[in-house]
Amino acid sequence: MAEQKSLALGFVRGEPVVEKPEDLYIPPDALEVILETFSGPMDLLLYLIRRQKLEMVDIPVLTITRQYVEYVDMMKELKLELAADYLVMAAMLAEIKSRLLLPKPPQEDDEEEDPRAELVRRLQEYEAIRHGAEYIEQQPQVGRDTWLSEVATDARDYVTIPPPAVTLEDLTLAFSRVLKNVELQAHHQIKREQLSTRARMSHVLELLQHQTYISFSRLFVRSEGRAGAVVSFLAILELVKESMIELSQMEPMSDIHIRLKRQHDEFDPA
Amino acid sequence: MMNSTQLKQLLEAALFAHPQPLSAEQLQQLLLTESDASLAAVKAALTNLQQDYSERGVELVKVASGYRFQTRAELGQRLAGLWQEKPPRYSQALLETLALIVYRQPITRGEIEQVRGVSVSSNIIKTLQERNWIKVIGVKEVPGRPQLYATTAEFLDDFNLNNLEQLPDIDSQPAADRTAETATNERDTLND
Amino acid sequence: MMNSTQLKQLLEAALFAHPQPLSAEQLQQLLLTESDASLAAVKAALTNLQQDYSERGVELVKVASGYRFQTRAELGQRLAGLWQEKPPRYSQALLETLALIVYRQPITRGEIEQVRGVSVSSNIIKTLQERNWIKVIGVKEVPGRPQLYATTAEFLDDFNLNNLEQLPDIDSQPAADRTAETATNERDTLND
Repeated sequence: MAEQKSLALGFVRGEPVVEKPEDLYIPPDALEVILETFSGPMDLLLYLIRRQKLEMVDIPVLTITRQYVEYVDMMKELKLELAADYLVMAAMLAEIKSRLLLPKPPQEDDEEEDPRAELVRRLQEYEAIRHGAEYIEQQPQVGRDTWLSEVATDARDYVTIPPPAVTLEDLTLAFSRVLKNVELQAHHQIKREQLSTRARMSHVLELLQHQTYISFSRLFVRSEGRAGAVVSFLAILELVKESMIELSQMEPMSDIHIRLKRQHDEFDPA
Repeated sequence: MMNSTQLKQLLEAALFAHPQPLSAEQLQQLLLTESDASLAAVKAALTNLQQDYSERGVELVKVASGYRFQTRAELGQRLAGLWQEKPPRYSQALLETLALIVYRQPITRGEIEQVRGVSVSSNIIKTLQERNWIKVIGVKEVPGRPQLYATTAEFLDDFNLNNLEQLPDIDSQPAADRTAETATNERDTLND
Repeated sequence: MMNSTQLKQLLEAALFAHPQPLSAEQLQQLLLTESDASLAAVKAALTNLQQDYSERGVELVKVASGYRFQTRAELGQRLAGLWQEKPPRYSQALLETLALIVYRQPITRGEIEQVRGVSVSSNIIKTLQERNWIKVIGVKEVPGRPQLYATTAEFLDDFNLNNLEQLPDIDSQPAADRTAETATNERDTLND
């Protein structure tokens, strides 16, 4: 400040206070650029304080307010967009100033807060955040200071996506869902055979994929016992009923043959 | 003039970070001035780097468009684990179709559709066939001669079953008289 | 059991090839079986690798979400020549907003505006969210229920941090009692 060439208007804590900072005498378009570099009223305020090398807690509110208002007026002239936010701060400064200028009423309560305290707190918090922003900015950044390795690899060629796993539970749940659905729409029915019958039906049809006829007796295996015989019998009846197979017998009491039903039957219909 | 360690570090970093291969000429042009290092110095440094990485998990190879780092071929299979995805899940429609084929085989597509009330997409049937869980075991002698689906031995294997009877019996049709009703419907169908 | 050279090669290749950082646990789970190497062996190999790369153009660093190879920060300026695009430069307003979210999280937009004395542009929040540096982690139970912002692991990763504590402290302010003393001075000045 000592080398300031402008006229000192007064002294604050032994320092000359100048009417306008030197950098105010710059062409308006350049000024606009400078003013736009302030990220907000707190930034401007902090700049005004720091420029005079003042301690945060020593804010000469009168001086600072005047300087601040000068800047804001210029911003208004230049129609900078942020003016509204700056006006709020100007009003706050004006309020502090007027409270400071009011004679202090005699009172026992010494605890009354300095009107500047709130402003000081805000400035301190803002300055702390400014430091934080600086620290973040200085951190080595991916894409600016460091780059991640992007090494070619053939590993992806070896990736195989396993087919979805299905559990027995998934299956039974799905079937229960279907059954519930069917019950809701009563006109659809699904037949009531046991799974063993249905499985035997598939088995019979499969056998008939490989041979034209199978003998009826072949479907009754002694080791399966009575239950097995019942299942086979039900399966055959069901297959006949669903017109998937047909039975033929050359003569009474002879073995019955099973074959796939054909649409154009060269046999006599049963 | 850059010393050879600095030059090597710079080239190494560039080749690791750049997604495409870079030739010695490109490296020289993009990263260095004439006074930093000559093209010959760049080439020497690259050879040197190739040696440094001869025994490591990545190697510096020269391909058509330049140099690049790549993972060693022997490691490819193991590294696949990094990109291994969780198996997708099958849709409800697929599971219900499979369940119907399991519990009501042999069954036609039309019958599945009738029970589920919606059409069965060909994709579902295709998926189930590709997994070898179902197969066509014949046709039903009704108009259109639709194919009959049943489960395969592989289905049993995949679900750890010896036979279909081991599946839990789910039959929610309680009343016996419903059978009669069904029979009537069935006869109607047959008469179509 | 893998020998330590094999293990190191595998981890090295994985970390070079994988686009995101990987933790020791992930490396173990994705690449190895229990019989290959223990987690302790993986960690030892990683430390070993960090030493191997301490003098090279790339280094193995540990950030919030795991280990990754990256080019040395000192080479940044020179390497920038590899890319056409200049790295983005962020405005003071964006950096202050980010700093508030970093240092004062969880924080609402209103609280950010309170400290900065200016409204926060939606663009800034959008940019920070698009970079995946911040996220909404809830709402503050005050009238209007404003959203609360916090930083993400990706923020830490992108700024080469393991955790937020690695950033310098901003709250070591001089003693508050100086305010009272100053107040007296100010009044004196005003009386001049």
